[in-house]
Amino acid sequence: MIKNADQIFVLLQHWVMSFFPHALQSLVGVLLSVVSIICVFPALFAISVLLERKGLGRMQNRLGPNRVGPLGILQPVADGLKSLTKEDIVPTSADAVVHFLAPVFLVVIVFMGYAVLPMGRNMTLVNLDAGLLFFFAMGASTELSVFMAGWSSRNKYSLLGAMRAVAQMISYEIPMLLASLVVVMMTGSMNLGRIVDVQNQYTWGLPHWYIFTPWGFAAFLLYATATTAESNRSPFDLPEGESELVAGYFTEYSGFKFALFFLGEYVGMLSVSGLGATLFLGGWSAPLAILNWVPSWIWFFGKVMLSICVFIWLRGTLPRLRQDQLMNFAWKFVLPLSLLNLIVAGLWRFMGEGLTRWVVCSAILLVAYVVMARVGMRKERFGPRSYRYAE
Amino acid sequence: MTIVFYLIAAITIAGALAAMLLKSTVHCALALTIAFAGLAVQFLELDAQFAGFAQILVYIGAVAILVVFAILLTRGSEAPKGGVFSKSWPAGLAIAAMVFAVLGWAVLSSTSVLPNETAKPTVSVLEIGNALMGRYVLPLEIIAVLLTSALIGAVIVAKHEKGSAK
Amino acid sequence: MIGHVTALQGYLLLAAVLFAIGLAGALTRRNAILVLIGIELMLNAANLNLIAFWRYGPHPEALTGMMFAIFSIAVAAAEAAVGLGLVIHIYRFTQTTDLGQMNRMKG
Amino acid sequence: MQETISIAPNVGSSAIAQLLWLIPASPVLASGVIALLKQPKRKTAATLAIGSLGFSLVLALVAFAHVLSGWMHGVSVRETVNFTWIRVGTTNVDLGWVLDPLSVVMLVMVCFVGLLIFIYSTGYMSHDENFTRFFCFLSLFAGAMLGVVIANSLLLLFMCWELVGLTSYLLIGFWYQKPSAAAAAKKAFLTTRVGDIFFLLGMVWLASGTGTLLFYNNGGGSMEAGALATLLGQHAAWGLTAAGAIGLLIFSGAAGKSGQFPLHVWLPDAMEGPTPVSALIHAATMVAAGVYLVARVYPLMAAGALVGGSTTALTVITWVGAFTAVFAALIAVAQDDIKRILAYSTVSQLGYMMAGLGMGGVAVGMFHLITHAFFKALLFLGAGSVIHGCHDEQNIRKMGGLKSDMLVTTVTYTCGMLALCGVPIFAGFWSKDGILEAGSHWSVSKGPVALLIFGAVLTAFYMTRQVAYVFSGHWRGHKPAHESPAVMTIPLAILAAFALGLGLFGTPAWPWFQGFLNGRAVPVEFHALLETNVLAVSGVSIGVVALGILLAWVLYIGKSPKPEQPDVLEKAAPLPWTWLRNRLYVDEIYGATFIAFYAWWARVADWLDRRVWGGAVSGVAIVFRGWAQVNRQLDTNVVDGTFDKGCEELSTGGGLLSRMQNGQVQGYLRWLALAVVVLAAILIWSSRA
Repeated sequence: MIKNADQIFVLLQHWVMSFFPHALQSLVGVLLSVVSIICVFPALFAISVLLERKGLGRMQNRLGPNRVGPLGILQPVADGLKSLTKEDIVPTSADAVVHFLAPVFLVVIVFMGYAVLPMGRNMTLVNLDAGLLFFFAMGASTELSVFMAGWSSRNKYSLLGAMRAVAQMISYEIPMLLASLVVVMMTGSMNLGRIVDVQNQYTWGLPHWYIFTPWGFAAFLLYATATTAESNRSPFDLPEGESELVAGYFTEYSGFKFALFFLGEYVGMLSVSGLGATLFLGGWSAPLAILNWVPSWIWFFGKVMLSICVFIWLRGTLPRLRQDQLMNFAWKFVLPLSLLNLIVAGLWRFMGEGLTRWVVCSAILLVAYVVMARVGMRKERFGPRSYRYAE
Repeated sequence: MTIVFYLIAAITIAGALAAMLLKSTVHCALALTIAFAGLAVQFLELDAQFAGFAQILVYIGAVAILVVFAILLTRGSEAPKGGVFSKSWPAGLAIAAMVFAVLGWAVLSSTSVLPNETAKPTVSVLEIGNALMGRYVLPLEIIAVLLTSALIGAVIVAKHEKGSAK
Repeated sequence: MIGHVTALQGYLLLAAVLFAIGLAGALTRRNAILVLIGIELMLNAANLNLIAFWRYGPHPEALTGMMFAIFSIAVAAAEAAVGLGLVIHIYRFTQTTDLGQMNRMKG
Repeated sequence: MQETISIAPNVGSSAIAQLLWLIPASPVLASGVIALLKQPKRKTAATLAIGSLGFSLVLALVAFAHVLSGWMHGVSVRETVNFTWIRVGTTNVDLGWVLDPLSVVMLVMVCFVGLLIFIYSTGYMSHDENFTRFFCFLSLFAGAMLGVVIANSLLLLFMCWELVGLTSYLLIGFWYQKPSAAAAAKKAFLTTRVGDIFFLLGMVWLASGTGTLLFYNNGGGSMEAGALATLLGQHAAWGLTAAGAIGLLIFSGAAGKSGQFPLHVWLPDAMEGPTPVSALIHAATMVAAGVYLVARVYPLMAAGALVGGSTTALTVITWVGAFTAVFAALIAVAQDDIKRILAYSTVSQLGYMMAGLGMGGVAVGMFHLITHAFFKALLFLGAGSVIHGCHDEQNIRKMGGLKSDMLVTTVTYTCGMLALCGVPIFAGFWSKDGILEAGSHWSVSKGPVALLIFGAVLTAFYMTRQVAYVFSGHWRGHKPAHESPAVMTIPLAILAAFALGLGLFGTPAWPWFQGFLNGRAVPVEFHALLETNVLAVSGVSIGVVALGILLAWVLYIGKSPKPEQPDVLEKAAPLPWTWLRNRLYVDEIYGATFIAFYAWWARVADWLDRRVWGGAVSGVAIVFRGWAQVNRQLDTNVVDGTFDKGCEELSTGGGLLSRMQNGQVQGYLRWLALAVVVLAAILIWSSRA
């Protein structure tokens, strides 16, 4: 019974495929899963938007949207309708083709990222051998669409915003890769399904999630910071800094294209947190051995919503970083730590079982963290402000 | 010759031609990314997954962005004063045509030599890892050194001198 | 004519076309960056050749073609970075990226 | 390459043999030292010369004693000391000296006579200003002559032979201020040179034939049996064997030096030199060298002769000798100059010696040579003191009646004259008798003996004529003569004694000299004198001499006719007298033939040289100048022209190329692509199936 609940979607898929001639069956199967992804994740998008506005409100001692539907639950539907009906203004001097293509390109690329994520037990759309590499390839392409958006609107602010966003995304891409690389190194394969299977073992009832290892925990933290920056969220949301750059690279967008950008951003956030879950939180594996009866996909979506809440929480609490602080933080703190983490993972691998490697690795990481924080960051904090005027 | 190959080939060639012929340099850069993407798909067609994803990651992710940055930094995006093409473009074109003719001739005339169809090789990332760390460890180290030096070199070349005007 | 061509020859021809286009661009465009783009295209054509020969070659398991392609991608990236850095530097001095004017190195 | 002289003394050569080389060396050394002296150093020069020759005489006597003692013990001593002079390629040129009866006799004779003449010439040359130079040449001559005597190698002999020739030239031409003396010296030197050429040919032939020039070399020498056998094997021209031919060639060298028939012309003219020179060179020693040479080479000539028989070489020598004897004697009869008569007499006596050698062998010839040396030296020195006395008057028709003023000279001179004519008991008689006796036994023909007998008559006749002119009658000169000082008369006396006593050593009764030379023991047997043949020959010779003296006595003694009056014989036979007076026109004949030919040939050579060679050379010069001209033309416009044009082409080409480097990157790329295309096309095209 439990097994059926777990494999409910797979069975559904096979049931539908059975109606079609053999030749088409594989095609139909793939189409079905694609359609399901395209439906599920925008729904999650709506929920997370709502959650964010309600959460932020709560954090700021205010109610948040409660006019539409009971407790404001239908607010996302209202937003969606609004963006659809709003007039789509394209600046005359803008480069029409590129202007139109930018959001489309962004959304397509982001959705393609989901092909490799294992949503549940054997519920991955395409079980690629180099799945992680595919995911990062897609991640890398999003910067280009951001640039296209910023440049095509021929608006100085949007261009500046785009430049900043691209620079930020490139800078944090490397730490993200290196953090995930640690996991690949330990499991020995880039196949996400394989990574989840390795984590899906239990000793004394506790799962083998990578987050419970020193290098895993450090990698998860680095991954978290990198991904928040990667999706221009919260402390790193300089490109959309309303106060200076109006709305960053999508200022000249309005109507549905603006909604698309919004959708792209949130779906990107979801996919990134989904990857984080698979790499460090054991994907669809249950937190405790005894909870195994619960269907796997529930665990996956639960972990995703949990990380979304963390994103929202971060947005509510942390102040926005300055551009140079942001870059220094990336190149002089996160990157070295992730490199060190690689070495520590190597050490962990070749030191035999037992407590010693726990102590040694965690000691190294803690010492490095303290030293880097104290030494690296001090002179950055309160230096005199230096102004450079635009020519 | 599968239909997919023709389709993708057409897209890649279109992208490449656009990259070379468009007036606006940024459009050229974007067309270039299309050509890169087409190539990546061709790699996947040839069952070289790792190479395909690497192509996307490196070229579309990094090189395209780099090109675009270079264009913006050198104000290439504004309309260029003189003509887009150099004065002696027919000569260049003729030579390119000749090169293509020679290459085409070589390919077509060597039907006997080339190997025939072979089974689809299944390549796992593990094998690639072993190969990289085993047989090709020296090239890997050299590439590492090369990339670092290129990195440092590019930075030195492109950074503002401290006192210089702009 | 295309009909009886083998799969490998198809890819080789495609690579030849791309190479020719890249070369044409490199030879005719005035803007230095576009010349670099042409060169990138030519390098990619070469990569395609490598992978094609690897795929249809006698020993695919030896991975030589693929390795070569990967290494050449890395090298091309480094080359692009340095090339563009140079162009930016030249621009800073001569305020132009037009190749016609960059002839101070003439003999 | 440092030349090493390795002395290879024969086993058992005695001490004196080792030191034999000192005999010629000391006079030569003396002449060297004298040459360095200044002219006024007369006394030292004289003492040095006489001292060195004295020392040589002592050594010669020791050597003589050594050989004599050897001979007494029945051993014919022959000790040779040979050494390698130089090494030419692989062949060694050996020299060496020999000590045997022949050489030791000559050594003693030359040293003794030389010494006497040296002493005599100190007096004779006392008032001459080139005194030291004279003595330097004299001792050099003595050294060379001694070298000839002891030489064991034909080459060493030839070297000393040439040195003797040189010194004779120097001494004849001693008073070089007189043109006639200089001409006479030159004539002497040249005619002996003609002889020497044949001598050289013979020597070279001998060397190539036998491989060595040493006479005696423990069996290996050229005069020993082995070499002679090889030479006999080879046949030369006109039926002569190689040995015979070589012998004749060497004889012609000797003929040149000893004044035999064709080459005798220089000897009478050589009287231009001072009298001691004539005495030493043209009486005793140098002329004797030729005879000694023939004696030394006698085995070569006699090779192949049957017992008692004769080879063609010996017959030739005999005939030449005999003819010269008569020929010279005839001319001597018609001469007026005291020294010229003696000169011709020497030529005639040398003819006798050659004939003696030819017919009788070495001993006969040598005995006559030794005796002749003494009395001819005596005669010349006597003539010298006469000339000295008569204040350098040489024409006998202007002298006369000197027996009252120069008693010692007269007595010694008549002794010499009697010895020369062959009056019994005197030396001349025994030696000449030996020759005639040998001649009578001569198997080939009786002709030479007849000639020699007729010659003996003539000799006796002209000698008594001379004595009559000089000593009998009354003094026809314008200043009264005076006797020569003691230093000149003493050597005369000594020589006179020898002229008397020397004959005894060779008489048929006790032929010691012949035995000594041939290495035979000689018992004393008086009955030998009485042998029919010997008796007959001595009887004939006594008769002949008496006939000659009687004739001359009758014609000339006491008459001392006026100088301008024609000679008695001239009145009797004017035509032959003028022939004989003019020396049978031999000089004129030579003048007409050789000298004329030589002058003509000189003109031809000159013409050839100027026209033919000169023309060729100037022709070549012209050709070269023309070639140089062509070269210059070629160089200026062809070579330079092309070179300059070539440079222009190059620079224009360079210009083209540099235009290609115009800094346009795409230009380079275009060329690059083009090159790639071309290369690829070639590659594909060439490698198509």
